[in-house]
Amino acid sequence: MGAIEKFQEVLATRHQYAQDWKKKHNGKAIGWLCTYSPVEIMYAAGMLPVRILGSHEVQDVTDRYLFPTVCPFSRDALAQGLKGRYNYLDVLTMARTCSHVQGTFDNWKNYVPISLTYYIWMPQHVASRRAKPLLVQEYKGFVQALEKFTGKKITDTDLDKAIELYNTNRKLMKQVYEFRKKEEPPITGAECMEMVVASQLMDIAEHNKLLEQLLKELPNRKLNRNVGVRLMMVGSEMDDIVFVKMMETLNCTVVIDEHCTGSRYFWDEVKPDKDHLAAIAARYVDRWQCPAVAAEFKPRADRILKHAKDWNIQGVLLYQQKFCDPHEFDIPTLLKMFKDNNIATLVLEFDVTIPFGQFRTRIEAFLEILELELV
Amino acid sequence: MITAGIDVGAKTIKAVIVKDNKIVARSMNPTGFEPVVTAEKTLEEAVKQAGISRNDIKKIFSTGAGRKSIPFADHNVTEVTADAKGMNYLLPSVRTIVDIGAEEARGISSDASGRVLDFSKNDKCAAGAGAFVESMSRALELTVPLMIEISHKSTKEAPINATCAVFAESEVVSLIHTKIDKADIAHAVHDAIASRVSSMVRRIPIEKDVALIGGVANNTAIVEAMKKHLGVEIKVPEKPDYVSALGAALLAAA
Amino acid sequence: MTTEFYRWTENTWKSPDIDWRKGQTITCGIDVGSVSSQAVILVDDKIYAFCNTRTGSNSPDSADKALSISLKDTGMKPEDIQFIVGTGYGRVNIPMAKKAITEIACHARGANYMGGPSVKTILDMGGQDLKGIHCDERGKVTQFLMNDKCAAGTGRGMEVMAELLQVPIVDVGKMSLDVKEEPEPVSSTCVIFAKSEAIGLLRSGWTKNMVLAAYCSAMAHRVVGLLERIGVEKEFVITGGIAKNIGVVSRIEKELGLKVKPLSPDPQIAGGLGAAIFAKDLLLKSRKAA
Amino acid sequence: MTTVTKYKTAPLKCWQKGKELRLEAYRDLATGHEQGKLLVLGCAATPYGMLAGLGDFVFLAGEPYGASVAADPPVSIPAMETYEAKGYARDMCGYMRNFLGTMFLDKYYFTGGPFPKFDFAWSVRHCPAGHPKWHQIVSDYQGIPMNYIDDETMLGIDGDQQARIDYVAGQYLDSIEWMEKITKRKYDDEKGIEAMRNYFYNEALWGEINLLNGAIPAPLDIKSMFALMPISMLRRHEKVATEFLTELRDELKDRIANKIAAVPNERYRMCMLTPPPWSFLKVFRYLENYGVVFAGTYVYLINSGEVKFLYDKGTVIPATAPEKRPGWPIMKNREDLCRTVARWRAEHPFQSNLETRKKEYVIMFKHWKANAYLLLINRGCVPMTTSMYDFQRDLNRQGIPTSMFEGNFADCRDIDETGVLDRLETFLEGQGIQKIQDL
Repeated sequence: MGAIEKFQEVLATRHQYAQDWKKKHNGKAIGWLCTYSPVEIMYAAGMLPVRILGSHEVQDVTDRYLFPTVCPFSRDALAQGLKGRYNYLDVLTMARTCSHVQGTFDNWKNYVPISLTYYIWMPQHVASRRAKPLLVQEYKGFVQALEKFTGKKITDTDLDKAIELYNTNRKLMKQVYEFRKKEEPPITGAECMEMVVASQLMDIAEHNKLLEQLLKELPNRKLNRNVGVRLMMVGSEMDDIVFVKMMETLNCTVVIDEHCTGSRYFWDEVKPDKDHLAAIAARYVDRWQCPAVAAEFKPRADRILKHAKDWNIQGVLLYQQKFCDPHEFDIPTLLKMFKDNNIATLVLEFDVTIPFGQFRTRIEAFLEILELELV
Repeated sequence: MITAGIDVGAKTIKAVIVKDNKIVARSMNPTGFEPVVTAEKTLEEAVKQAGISRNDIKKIFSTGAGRKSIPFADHNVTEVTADAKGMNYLLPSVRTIVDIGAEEARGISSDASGRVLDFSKNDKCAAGAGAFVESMSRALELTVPLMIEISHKSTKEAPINATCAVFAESEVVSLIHTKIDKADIAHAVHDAIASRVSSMVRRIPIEKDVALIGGVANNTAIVEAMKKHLGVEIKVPEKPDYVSALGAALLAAA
Repeated sequence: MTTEFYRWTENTWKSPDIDWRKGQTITCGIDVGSVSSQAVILVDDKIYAFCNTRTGSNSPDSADKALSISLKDTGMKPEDIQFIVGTGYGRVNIPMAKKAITEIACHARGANYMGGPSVKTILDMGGQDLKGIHCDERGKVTQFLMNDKCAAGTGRGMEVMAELLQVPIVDVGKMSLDVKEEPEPVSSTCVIFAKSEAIGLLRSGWTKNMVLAAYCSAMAHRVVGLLERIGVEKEFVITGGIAKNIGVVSRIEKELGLKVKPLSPDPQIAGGLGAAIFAKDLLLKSRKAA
Repeated sequence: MTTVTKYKTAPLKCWQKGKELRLEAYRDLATGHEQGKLLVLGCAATPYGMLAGLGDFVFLAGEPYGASVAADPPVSIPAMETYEAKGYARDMCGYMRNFLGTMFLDKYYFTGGPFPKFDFAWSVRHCPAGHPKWHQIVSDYQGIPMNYIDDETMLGIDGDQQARIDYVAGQYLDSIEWMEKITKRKYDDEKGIEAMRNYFYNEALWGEINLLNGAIPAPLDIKSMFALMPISMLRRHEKVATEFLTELRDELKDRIANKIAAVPNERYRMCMLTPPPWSFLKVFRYLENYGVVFAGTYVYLINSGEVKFLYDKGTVIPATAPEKRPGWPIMKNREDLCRTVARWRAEHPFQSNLETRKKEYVIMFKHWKANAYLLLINRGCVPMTTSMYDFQRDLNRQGIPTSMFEGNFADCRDIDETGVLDRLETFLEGQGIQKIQDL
């Protein structure tokens, strides 16, 4: 079975995968809600870190917990908990970020059975020199809580191993992204998204093996499809793979992305340091920031523009989860930046489920702007 | 003692006359543009039906959206209070009432005596109300009864993601354009409403028995869908559209 | 039998002075929208015939209907048409079309043909969509914005009003301007709520004209809101059914402080016309290739 | 038929003076520069007294300004539409949209004149993503420097509390250096400490004033409370605020002693958790027809006010200034100042976590002798609404009736007024409360 097929299989059977992992390793699973949660520490604790995501189905169970203008992702994620689909989780954690997903965490804590919840008080003033020392302290508390829960000490060797594995994972995924620079990328945007989402659900060691296999496959992988317009996807949380697949049937290919089930999640590596927690803290304070954390627009904008140029894109799909105010803050700035650089943009707003007909029309019209030449 | 209740709704006006705790007459007319005239007419019809004279009526209570516009009413009560009272008379075992009118839906939780404990309503959105069915039936080019009928024959799930009635209408149109079976679309429409309504009703504690009232309660497809979404049996009293008027009449007797 | 007030008059037109048999290129654009469908036949680069009819609940039939009406007593048969492009909601379901192009590109191209190269901003007010479109002097789209979430301020909403007030939709605009003073716009353009709001106003003694005025200005205001998000560049045209509603158009002009450039022969065929022009481009391209 | 007790009532003596003080603060912003004062933009939770170390200044908190604009739809609507035309989303902070709208229009609400150009923006990040990003937009637009403190320490949540206080104190210390750099002024520790002493003292005074409304009949109606609150929100570092708030407190005590009511036919008491929809204050007048009086709203008890909750006793008392608290140092230099501010913030009810907050809501309900809570699902503020349903369930579980409606505290277009009034009528009917005239 090809690596990508394996990723797809894990995505389709994610809950089964986690439960099998628990049996096989006689271990515990820890669910995390935001990409600022330090997966390295969870893994070092001998647990399977599982990112909690939605299922993109119409649901009517969250309205009594989350008010109407909470972002659909936070809503969909909570729905999974309320429906008992994550009952196998032993621990729930989240690093402090936005109020929307905070609502998911708080309600999960109160209304979904779970053995332990731990809230990591991520400092939000990441530009301040005071942030790192504090985050180290916060991590110490997290480590103690996990040690107490598992009854197993988290040693430096454990942390070394975890950091090593996650850094490898990041390196390998970046190598895969390199292939997307080719004129005919051997991997589609949807497949890449499947790869990254899988990395948030799987045992990272296993995911690394699959990445090595994928990197062997890619050089002679042929997709009998028309590349069409080279697109970049920029925005908030986004794991609606069905949508990306639909989009890529319309004569375009997503060749690079900037969102939290893509590059923004994994791009930065941990710089090893004898103080392991300090090294991890540095990674999350200096990482590619989500607008929910960093107040400043520019650093993110600059990194996005560099990617856009390096991957030689023709257009940008700029999207947000409906009601995601942190991203709504950045969008006007980003729009201006792309305009100043003559990069066409299409803005879309995502909900738990989306009206395919209308989105299809918007995307086709957008692609026509880029490709339809008049005689 | 004889009392009357008048429910002035967005679409129809209903009157119920109660004599010594027994229903003796019911009548209904489309609201039209002159609710007062229609209310007068509707009450007169009920009076005839009951074989009494207007002066025999000791008290008249009005309810419904236009409850305050009825000059000959002695007093007015909100639909929520009236629903709870009327329901308690018809089916005393009911603790949760779902009332779906033309433009408004409510969830009401009441005690054994028919007193309101808590309620929720849909905010500024007709998606979870009767009007939704009608605009969809137009998009489907079917009469409402036919739409209900075929909806029961549906075999496949069809997605209607939009919550706004008109927006959903365009989804229905594009579903039609993508050749999805009308039966499945009709089913999806009812499912969409039920999903909206149960979402709203879940804001109050849902205790058995649960009853569905209001004009839409005559729509068997919605009753089915509501069962599915709330996961409970749903009772529908006979003449579900008269419950508010009945409650008002009973309150007038109290 | 109740009269359906929302029904606007379906129309068809034929050029008296073109002999299509002499044409080098005979192409056609079919626009199957959510409410109306148009077929436009282009002979060389002149409009030869078009029709404007109501969309049924199935695209292929609506497309057939539009095409056959426009071909009626021209002697032209579908197979005489050398290239057909489909557009609009139903574009993916038009069997006889060789290619589908979105209504956004087609409206811009059609507006450019009717309004000339100076047209830079197009407002398409269709059955369920509102589109603000920017294009260059060749009618190529450079940017567009669409309403989502709700169909407020679209043709469909206007139909509901006409039906509610029992006013033939073609008279709505005229009547809405026949008021002593401009009333406050209705607070909600959402069709369902505007409807109950309108009923309330009528009950409180407003005349039909005043209600229509209030609704038209609310609609104009919403549309201008959309336009301001993408900016209005001269010259500015309106396509789609509502373009024929003087009540809305004049209020949009007032809010923007800008005159709308009229489109002839018919602003409602812009999509179909644009499709027919694209069809011609594609036909010539394929001939070159051959 | 219910009989309605009639209390005597009288207008507030210090009302005019209060109104003056409030407008003065806003007007100073227009003339501040001519008076050689620094103009600083911040938010309601900024410990702006610290700015005094730089010399005279005028401080604007974006929230009360946004609220003032929002309360005036003819100004608010065009402002918000201008903001939306710039591509900003309609579902973001309602206060911010009104603020930015008038900034883009260059129309300062209180004078109609040009919008003030600030020297810098300095705020705390008590609203996730919100205020620093809001100020980032202003900073880009006006070309002014900005800085902020992440002070949302939420004591009681997992982790090392002391480290968080160090983190916050450290940021304050850094930002003083930063201010010296950007203003090229020397920071006078003494002045900063003095102003913060006033700040703490007045904040406690405002808290005490809120608590006085626990008396039956309530001496102060909520609309007056809202109107006077900006004095404490914008000027609590000044002695004039001390004078006024003392006068107000004493007058209220006097009203209580003489049973002078804010609402003469008071017979049903309610309280709120959040600000009201500012364009819809008439809802309170409407409810007075039912004999409903609002004793207060939790948010202004702990925002621009401070009180001390005795959780074990289930009671609440006025707060004492930090330096008077056992074990707290007397502030001598900027280090002391920053540590005190950080610790004061950390232990302030403003920072209470969810579970503690639930306790506080119940305590206030009892203290205000209320019959029900009015809850607002506020489309204009995510953080204030995130846990609203959870709060509602918790209150109901303890037998506290709640009436909830959806709206927006700063966007009149988001409120269905008739719908809300209908809801309230229905709720009160369920509570056996009818319009007075119907009795």
